[in-house]
Amino acid sequence: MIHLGLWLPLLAGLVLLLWPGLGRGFAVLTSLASLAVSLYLFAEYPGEGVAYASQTPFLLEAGVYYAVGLDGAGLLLWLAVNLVVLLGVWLADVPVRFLAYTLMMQTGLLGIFAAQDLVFFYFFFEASLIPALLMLWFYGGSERLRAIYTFALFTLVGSLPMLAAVFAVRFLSGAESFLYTDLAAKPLAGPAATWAFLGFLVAFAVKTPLFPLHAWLPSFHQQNHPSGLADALGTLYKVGIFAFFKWAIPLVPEGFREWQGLLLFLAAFGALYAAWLAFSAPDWKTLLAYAGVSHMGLAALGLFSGTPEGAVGALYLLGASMVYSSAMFLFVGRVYARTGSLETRPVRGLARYAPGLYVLGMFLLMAMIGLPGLSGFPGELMVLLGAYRVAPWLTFLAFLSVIAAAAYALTAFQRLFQEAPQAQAVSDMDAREWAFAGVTVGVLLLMGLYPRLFTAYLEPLGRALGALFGGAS
Amino acid sequence: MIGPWEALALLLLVASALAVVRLQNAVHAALALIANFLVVAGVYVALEARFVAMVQVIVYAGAIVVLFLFVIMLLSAASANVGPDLLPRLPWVAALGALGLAGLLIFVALQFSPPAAPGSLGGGLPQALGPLLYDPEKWLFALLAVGFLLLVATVAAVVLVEPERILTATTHPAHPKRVGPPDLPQGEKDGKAVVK
Amino acid sequence: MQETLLLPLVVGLPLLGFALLGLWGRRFGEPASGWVASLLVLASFLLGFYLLLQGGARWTLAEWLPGIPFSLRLDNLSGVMLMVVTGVGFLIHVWAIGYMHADPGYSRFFSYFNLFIAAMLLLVLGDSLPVVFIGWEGVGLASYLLIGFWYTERVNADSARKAFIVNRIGDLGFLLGMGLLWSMFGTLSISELAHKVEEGGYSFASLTLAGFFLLVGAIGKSAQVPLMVWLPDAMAGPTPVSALIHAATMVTAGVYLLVRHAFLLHADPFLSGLIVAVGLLTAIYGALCSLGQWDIKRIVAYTTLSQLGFMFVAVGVGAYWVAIFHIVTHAFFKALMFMTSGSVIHALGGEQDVRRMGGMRKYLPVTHLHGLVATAASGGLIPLAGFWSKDAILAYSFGYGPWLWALMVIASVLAALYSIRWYVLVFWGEYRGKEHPHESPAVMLWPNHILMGGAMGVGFIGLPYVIDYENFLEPFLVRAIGDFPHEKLPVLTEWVLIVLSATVAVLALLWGFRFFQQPMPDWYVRFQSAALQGFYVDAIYNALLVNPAKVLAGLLLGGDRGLLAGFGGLGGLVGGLGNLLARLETGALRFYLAGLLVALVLLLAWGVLR
Amino acid sequence: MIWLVASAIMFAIGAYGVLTRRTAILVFLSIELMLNAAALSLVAFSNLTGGLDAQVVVLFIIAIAAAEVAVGLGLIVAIFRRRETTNVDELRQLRW
Repeated sequence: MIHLGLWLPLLAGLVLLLWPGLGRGFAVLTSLASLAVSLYLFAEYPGEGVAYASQTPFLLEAGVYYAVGLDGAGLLLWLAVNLVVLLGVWLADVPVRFLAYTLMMQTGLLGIFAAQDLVFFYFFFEASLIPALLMLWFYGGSERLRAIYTFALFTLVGSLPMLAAVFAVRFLSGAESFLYTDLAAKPLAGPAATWAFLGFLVAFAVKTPLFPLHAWLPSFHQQNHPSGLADALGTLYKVGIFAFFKWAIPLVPEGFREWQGLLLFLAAFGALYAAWLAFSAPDWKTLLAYAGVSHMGLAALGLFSGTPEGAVGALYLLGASMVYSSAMFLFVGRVYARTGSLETRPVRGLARYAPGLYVLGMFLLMAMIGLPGLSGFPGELMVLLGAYRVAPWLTFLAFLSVIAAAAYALTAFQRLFQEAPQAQAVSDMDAREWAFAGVTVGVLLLMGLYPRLFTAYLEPLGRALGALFGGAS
Repeated sequence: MIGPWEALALLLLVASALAVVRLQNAVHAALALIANFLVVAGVYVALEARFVAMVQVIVYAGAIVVLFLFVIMLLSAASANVGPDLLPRLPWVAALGALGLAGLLIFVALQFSPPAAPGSLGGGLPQALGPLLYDPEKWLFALLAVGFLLLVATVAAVVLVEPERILTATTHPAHPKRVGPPDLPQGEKDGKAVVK
Repeated sequence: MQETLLLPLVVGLPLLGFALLGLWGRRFGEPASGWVASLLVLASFLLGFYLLLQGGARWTLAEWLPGIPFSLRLDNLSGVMLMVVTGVGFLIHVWAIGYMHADPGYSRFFSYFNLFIAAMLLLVLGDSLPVVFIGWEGVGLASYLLIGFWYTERVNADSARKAFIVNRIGDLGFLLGMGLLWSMFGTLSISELAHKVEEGGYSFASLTLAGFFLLVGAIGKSAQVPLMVWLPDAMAGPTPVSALIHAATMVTAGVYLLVRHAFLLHADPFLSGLIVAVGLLTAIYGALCSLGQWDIKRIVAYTTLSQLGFMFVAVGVGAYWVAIFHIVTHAFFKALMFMTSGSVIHALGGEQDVRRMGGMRKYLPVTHLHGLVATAASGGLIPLAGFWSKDAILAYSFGYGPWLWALMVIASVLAALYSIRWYVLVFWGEYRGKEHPHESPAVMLWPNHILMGGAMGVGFIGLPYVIDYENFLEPFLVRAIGDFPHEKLPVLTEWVLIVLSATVAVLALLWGFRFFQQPMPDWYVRFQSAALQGFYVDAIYNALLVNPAKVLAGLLLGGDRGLLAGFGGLGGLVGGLGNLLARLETGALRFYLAGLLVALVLLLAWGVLR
Repeated sequence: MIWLVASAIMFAIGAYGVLTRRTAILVFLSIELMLNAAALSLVAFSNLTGGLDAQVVVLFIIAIAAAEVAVGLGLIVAIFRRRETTNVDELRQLRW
């Protein structure tokens, strides 16, 4: 079942590339199927540990296995990815080939969360880049070349040290294979640990994105297709938190301890910095890009605190932000379809014409700035509780961003929807958008009001991480 | 240990070599090269390499340098230093480098200690070289390869000098006859580009 | 106290109203959606009252977040608040049915209104700090939505945004307080915290800090100095909003939060002193500002500020039940005052400037009666509700220190003055406007009748002990807050204080009644122009904080692009090196050969000389 | 031994020629000189050690030199036809 869930999107993507005539309906159907699979896996999950594990030797001599399986975090993120892809495929007005790339990238993302072998993780981590680059290349804006360079360079420059680290954790620690279980059994120690962690750090910080390696993100989002689908996938691709949590920290705990202070500071500072800066963002995509950096800064703060609450909060915030940020990107894509521009400055006053859109935007925005009761809050709270125990001052610094978040989000929102309309009348949501809105708002509320549904599965993971660091409850 | 003949040969060698690189008239330089080669051939004889000496005279002095002379005449390039000199300070570098190189090589050469009892060379006669040259265990395949190389070189020389004629001669008669500049691909000439 | 699912239902009913009206409000239309909303609040009130009679209730969802339950608790303290919120809330809902008549956003308004009630109930009933926080930010959201209800006007949208952002500063305090308490005690359940604080075994300084963080939160929500700037602007919302949210309920949430956490505060002289200082400053600042306003709603808004300051002082001096008492009386008379203003605005077709009012006692006799009672209660006329709660605060202040009592008397004199100023400007003199005033419909008058009754009579639930009439409220609340004993003032002192404060109030009211009917003297005009601007606090904040922050945001954006350019610079370094090396590629054959020769010599030399 | 020295001197003179001559033909001529110097050293070694293999190699050198001259001169002629010059300083299109 897990193999089906993992490879089905890729297969569907290839089919769609070969027979574009199948169209959007086909893509939606396969996404639905993927989501159904992941829901099934979620329902059947035993509650703890890696489930649905399966491993086959791939390069036995080198100790590489095709090994997949899902733990609580993987499941949560699988759900998020499948949901967002479904929403995106359903909503975004893009060519069929774009949809095919989307589906192909979906497999890469799912693979990142399911891989139980470090080499395969690396494979999926890098493979997801290809569709992302293709989307930017074929459907990007007029200055996409620069964005592509920046994106590819940041990613690839990050990847090479990571590859070195991948080999280091296997061969310098004397582990039997690249399997997670083998590697985690023998954490790397000594000076090598510092450097190996640095290798992971560079790659994962780019993908978190962690200040100051977030610099590729704004141009990436600005130049991507205005439908927001590529941006949504880019948001899903921000797997740094997960990668730190699943691989870097357990495999090289000693190296992590070396870097912890710096990482906490970068995370906290980045959270505030990006939120502050988002206030003067010239367009919505830039704004959302910085907002994402800010949220990931908070999540990173929680994770790097090394406390169980912090880790649970970070993962939850990651999953939640995948949904709300992606939905937000798709949402502004719909705004773009109506107004033809995404600049924040001119006052548009759309609320009068499109009250439905206004309400949806309000929900998304409030989830984004962490309003309690919506999906952003539980994660932020847990992050706060965890981080405060370790670094109260940095927590204070980071959480100043909740004020800044209110400022940037509401200011931009006011210009877009409120005040006297200065733009032409636009239509309100159509049936397709209503369906999107219904599902999105439902998920936001569910994640906000009953987080237990997911945190129950994250808790054991958080405790395990806490135990790694001397286990304060 | 240096006899008079040897001293003379050495003197001639160096003088003719210098003449090769310094004479302003290219024809004179080529002639100096012939002289140099002939002296070398003489040295070969003295060093018990008679077959090689003979080949040196026939092929090198006789054929190759004559070819040079022929080309010099063909291109009317007798005067040596025509056209711009972009690197006026290079001769100094070259002189210093050459001096250094010579010094080092001589230094190395003088450190060479020959074996006490050298084997017999058989006077370097074909009888001695033949078995080596045609021995499949030794040089036979190299010989064949060099033969092939010569063949290719001949073809290459012809193609380089007369590319168009070769093309015309080897094109199958069924194709339309080539006209126009040779470096345009066929399709473009016959196709739309010409219509315009 | 029983576990019961009825308790979440108390919160759920208004929430249901929010969902119903939000989704299908237009189908309900007017006035059905107004009545649906009102009746749901009434149902909530009745259900809450029933549960309170049962002796309270609780409801817990054990594992909501890891280690954090989702728990609600209805005890006497939250019960009183529940009664106020739903009771007064219901009346204001009904009143709004008339006031919002023919507004294009009629059903949207009631949907937001119900959302507010639900969030406020969650805030009041929550027994776990995150749950309280849900309500805490929920009321902030509702307030944001309602202030910006007529969002097509830029001013309204700006005010709403300002309110939300300033509130967020307080929320940050709340959040950090949760972080600190969690790191100290490992729990965020309020009842558990109370036990753990009693047990001891923690650093006292940390506890002070935790209290301080919560205080910051309370200051933000209750618009105390220095975060008071949002409340006057919040008057941009429709008048029912001002009455319900920005007078009767939401702004008192900060006070409620502090009272709820009395166990953190009562033993800490630093925090108590701070709270007293904040409250006193706010009481006087609000009163002075109110005396300079011309907009009828801003006048009342500043009076609210001042009254909230009184409540903070009560908390600071340790008179927790008195603070709640004042919340109750204030809810009645301030809601009445706002709705009277609203009725006047309604009668004048939206006019809000008191300079174009006056003489309303002839045109709107019933509303005039309401206004008179509201003024008297607010001004502290014995024996109306406002007098008893304010007198209790004064008495406790005397226990804290006679100097505080003296300052509070000044504040209450100012309170009497601003109340009478409002009354005089609106109802006396000659009518200065052009609209033809008309009395409000019954649906707006009846809620005011009831509130008027409350403003007159509700004071009798908490009479001072020297009066031989049972004080119902104090023992009732102390059961929930915890008993923090005070020395009771001697009977004689108490009587003297009562008489003094009653006399002072009457004198101030009388003097003000005459003073504000005459033309203003020069010194008052000068004072007024400063007070009108709120003593320039907004301008100072803008110059010192807001604008630099905005400019910095722009600079940071430029800096961030520079960051990318910096990374580009790293790439450029490589490129530059490449360019430098590429210049070696001259294409000149002899140049290359010279290199070859030099290299050959060097290599040979290295080999030979090694 | 003396012939090794002679070979070294000739090789250096040839190198000097390669660098100083600007006409392609004369550069080529100097290269021939260097080749010859190398051949001379081989023959000298053969004499010193008494092995015939070195002489065989000299034969190959001569043969290959012939091939090289054929192609090289062909190139020079072709270049001259197109560019009207054989000055190596003017022929510098192979650059960045």
